[in-house]
Amino acid sequence: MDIYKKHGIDEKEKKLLLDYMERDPSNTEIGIFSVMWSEHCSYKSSRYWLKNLHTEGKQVIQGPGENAGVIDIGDGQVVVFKMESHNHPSFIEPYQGAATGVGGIMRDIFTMGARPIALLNSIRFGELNHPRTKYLLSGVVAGIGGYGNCVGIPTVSGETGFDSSYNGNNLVNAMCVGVAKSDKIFYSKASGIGNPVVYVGAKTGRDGIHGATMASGEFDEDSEKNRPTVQVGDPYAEKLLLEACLELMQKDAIISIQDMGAAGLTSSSVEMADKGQVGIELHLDEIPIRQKNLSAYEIMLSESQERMLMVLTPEKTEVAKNVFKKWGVDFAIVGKITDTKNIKVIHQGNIEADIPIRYLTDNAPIYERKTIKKSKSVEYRDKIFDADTKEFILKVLNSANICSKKWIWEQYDRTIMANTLNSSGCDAGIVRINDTNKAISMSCDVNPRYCETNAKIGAIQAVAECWRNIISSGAKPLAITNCLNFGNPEKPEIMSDFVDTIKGITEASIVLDYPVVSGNVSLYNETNGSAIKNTPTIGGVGLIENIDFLDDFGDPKIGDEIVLIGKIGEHLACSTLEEVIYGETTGEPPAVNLNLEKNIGKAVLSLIQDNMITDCHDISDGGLIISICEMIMLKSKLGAKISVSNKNIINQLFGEDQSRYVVTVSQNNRYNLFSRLEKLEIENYILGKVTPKELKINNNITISMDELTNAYESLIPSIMCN
Amino acid sequence: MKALVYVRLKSEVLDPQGQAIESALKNLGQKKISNVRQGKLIEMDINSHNIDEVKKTVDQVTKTLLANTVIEEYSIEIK
Amino acid sequence: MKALVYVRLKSEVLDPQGQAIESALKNLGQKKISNVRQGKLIEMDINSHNIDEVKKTVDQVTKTLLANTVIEEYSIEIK
Amino acid sequence: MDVTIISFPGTNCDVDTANAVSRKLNTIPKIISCKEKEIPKSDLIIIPGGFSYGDYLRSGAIAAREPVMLDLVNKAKNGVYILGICNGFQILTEVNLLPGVLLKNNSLKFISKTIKIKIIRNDTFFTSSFAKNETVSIPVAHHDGNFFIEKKALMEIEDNQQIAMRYVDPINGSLNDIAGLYNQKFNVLGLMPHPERAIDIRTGSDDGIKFFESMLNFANI
Ligand SMILES: Nc1ncnc2c1ncn2[C@@H]1O[C@H](COP(=O)(O)OP(=O)(O)O)[C@@H](O)[C@H]1O
Ligand SMILES: [Mg+2]
Repeated sequence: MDIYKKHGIDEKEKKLLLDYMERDPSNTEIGIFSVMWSEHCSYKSSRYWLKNLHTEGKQVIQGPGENAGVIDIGDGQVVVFKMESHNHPSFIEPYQGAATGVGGIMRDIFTMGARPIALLNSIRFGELNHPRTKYLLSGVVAGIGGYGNCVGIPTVSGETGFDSSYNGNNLVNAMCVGVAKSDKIFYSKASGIGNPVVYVGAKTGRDGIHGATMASGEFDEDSEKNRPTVQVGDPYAEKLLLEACLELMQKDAIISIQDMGAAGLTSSSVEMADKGQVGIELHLDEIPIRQKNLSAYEIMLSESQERMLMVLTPEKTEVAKNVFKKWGVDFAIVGKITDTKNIKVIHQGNIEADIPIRYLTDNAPIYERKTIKKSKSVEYRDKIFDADTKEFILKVLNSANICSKKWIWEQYDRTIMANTLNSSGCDAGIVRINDTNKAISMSCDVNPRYCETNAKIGAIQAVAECWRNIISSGAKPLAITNCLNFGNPEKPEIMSDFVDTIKGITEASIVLDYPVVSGNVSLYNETNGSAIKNTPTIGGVGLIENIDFLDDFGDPKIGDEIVLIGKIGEHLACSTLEEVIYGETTGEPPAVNLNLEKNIGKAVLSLIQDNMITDCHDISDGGLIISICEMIMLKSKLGAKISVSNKNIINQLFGEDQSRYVVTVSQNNRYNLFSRLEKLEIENYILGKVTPKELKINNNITISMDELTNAYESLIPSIMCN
Repeated sequence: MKALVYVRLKSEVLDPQGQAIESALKNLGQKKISNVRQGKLIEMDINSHNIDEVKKTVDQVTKTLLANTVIEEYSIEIK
Repeated sequence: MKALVYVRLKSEVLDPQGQAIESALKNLGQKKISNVRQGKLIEMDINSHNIDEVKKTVDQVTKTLLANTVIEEYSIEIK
Repeated sequence: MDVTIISFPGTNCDVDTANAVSRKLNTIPKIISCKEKEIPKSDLIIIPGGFSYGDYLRSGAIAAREPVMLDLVNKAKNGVYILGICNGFQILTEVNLLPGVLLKNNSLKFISKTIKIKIIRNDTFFTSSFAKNETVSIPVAHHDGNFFIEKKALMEIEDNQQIAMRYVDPINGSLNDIAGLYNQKFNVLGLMPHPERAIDIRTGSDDGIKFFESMLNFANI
């Protein structure tokens, strides 16, 4: 096969490359072009659209374009966060694929000078009873835990989904959140002609060569051949690298720093030089290597983990060297910054590559791919009757997407750092900032069922749900990151959904003042031509300025009143109930009225922070009744007695209408609550009371605590522990 | 019969455990030891006297369960 | 020279990994396999041509680091 | 009280432990590296949790061979109080200051959970503030917490009443539900639960404070 084709460079791109170079490129140069022009690094299908995202706001210090986004949380502190996918590697080698995904995103955070304080993840698998799911789920979860637990960062929240569209392509999206001082943020922009370029971290081996091109190509039967391209993670090395980097960052030695992620040394050096509009010269003989006889090609393309590239002030190189020596981490001066605006690679006396950097970045191919709208979803068919309300509740609680994920999160260290304020499966993870009374709240959300049916509504809903989860935890939502997981963008229907997704995220983040500060795109999630459901995962971060109110929140008491904030449920189209009972959905997902979302959210946040309510949970997948079960029965181990009108009871209990919360209020505060809601003109309904045990609906449906708990808790262990 | 399955990381693959052991040995003053790699040794009894059948079985279970050939290689010994 | 160190749990020590493999094999329909035990295999190069010295060194590092003789037993092969 | 915390490459609970000591023992602990040959004069030495050397080979194994260990063993003989938490417990067994070993959890999975622990004796340096057989809630977070020891030795440690605490419900396969263990002289304690993560009710439990109170009481007499 033609060497260009082998590198994923098509005819048109080959012609462009040759036009640029005006000579025959060396193999190393072809390798460099291939990874820099890959979907993974160049974002060639998505870049054109990504620039439309809403990325600004008072709170934003750094939007997309750096290793991670940075937002202001006052008092000279910032939060740094990003989400990234590691889908393909996790399918091939679930443990190592997921582990290195966590390692990679963590490096993006501490590269910027932030100490990681929390990890989250959004993972999706095929059907729970698909033969491969058990293997993939147990490997991925062990890998996520294995890495994060060892480095010592708590994994505080996440989401897990199952759907047949992931049978051949599971998703692993990992998010990391860190905290830094606002005057100690580090960027990747290189500067200072002649300044030393320094390599730190693990030695380079033949790992994952072509990992970036693999992540950009879809799977087929032949993908077995790609197998050795998976890397093994070394969380122990990461921990040492983390501590060494953070220590050096206190010493005014670093001009710029960049982790080596996808496409390793190539993309890190090119990106640093490109941002600074300078050139870079690399002497590969100086690179610490793990195996003998690595070629220039291999060194440039290796994706060995736990490595970083830095530009240092020359006077401080000795200081830096000593810091890394102390931590037992390799340190090598491997090149210098030049004024050529080229990347020049020298190995064993030969010039292996010499390429103008702009050909690899600004002038890389960019496509405005064709879009064709998918045909509309089938019309909603109302077919669910209320005869079996109790059975429906138990079935939904016992379904893969709703059931308890405790089997998963108990494998993640959630309490390390001793600042996790809610450690068991809540809407959002809350982590206190050490030595302060502030806390950060975080959540990951998306509903692929909605997104596949209507990409724009689904994207808006994902942002809104992520906002709601942050609100329910008592925090003010500040900004989001995202991971856009899609199929093949060369298919116009998929590209059209991608474009609509960007529109939806943008619309929602403008209205909610919830800007996008970082993110990642993962395309070609397809096997044998069959694509995953659109999965634009949204990761949100919010701030609690003073955690004192939390002491009296999250703990409903017997006798408290249960109140629905928002409208009465109606919308059963595209719902969980429909999917669980009929195995298919019809109609359109529920639309979000963003202004209403914002007003209700702000009102609920003030109720929580003023201690007017005793607990709060958003209403999403599964509708009102599932929220009540989750909040009162399954979390607080209490009962509830509610009544709803007998007309359309199923719609009221299971409808997935948006912008709604369930809250509990003590008898003392009920008057204040209702008068405040009235003043704000926010719709609300009293549903019933918190009771000692069992769920009672309208006096004719009773479900015992055991039945509920068993339905909720048993599904995943029954599959995984057998 | 008894089968021994040796599972090793492929030589190109990073072996963090081997590395850690090697540097611990260096710290203990063993300067002559290098290239430390850690693998697995899985032993089992198989209720059969047909050596070909046993070989086939063990090879198959190794491929499907004991080793991930993405990063590992293996060898089998029958006793 | 090359040394191979085999580290096994003593037979009276419970081996949950071996058990887990065994039950996974049963689930895969392998009913003839029993007594699965998982051990470690540590390989290393030793820069020396004196086999006695090598044996002594490997034995010593195994006793002091590679095996925990409270629960494990080991054997050594020099190549 | 002089407290020293020993940190190994890969230790990740040293800062949490130091925070707990300074907040609840009212003393700023020294954190020293395992590469030091000598431990400064201390009333209490803590080996914190984490993944020293990545837990590679066996948890605690590589750490137990560090230079600092000679002095630690010496100080233990001389009656200095030594507390090993989680990975610290594993290290103390590897260096033979405590009997037995901590094998992989019988589930073969990492387990992170706040669980009930029963404090068996309340007459030691580490536990005097507890009631006898008091049940407390403390987080555990470990992969290798499955305590194992030969039958005869198990009987011995039971007879000597060296068991410091037990899990109320079995979680990892530990023999006799052992969650914490003393040496024969009761100046060395290893425990799997993390008291340093249980000093603030806002993070789920403050039952760990009693450990620190106990030590403080003892130091004051
Ligand atoms: N969907 C997205 N939304 C916003 N920003 C994005 C998105 N995808 C990528 N980015 C931004 O593009 C840049 C490159 O991303 P990526 O290639 O994932 O970084 P890395 O080199 O760390 O792997 C980052 O600044 C990232 O935040
Ligand atoms: Mg990066």
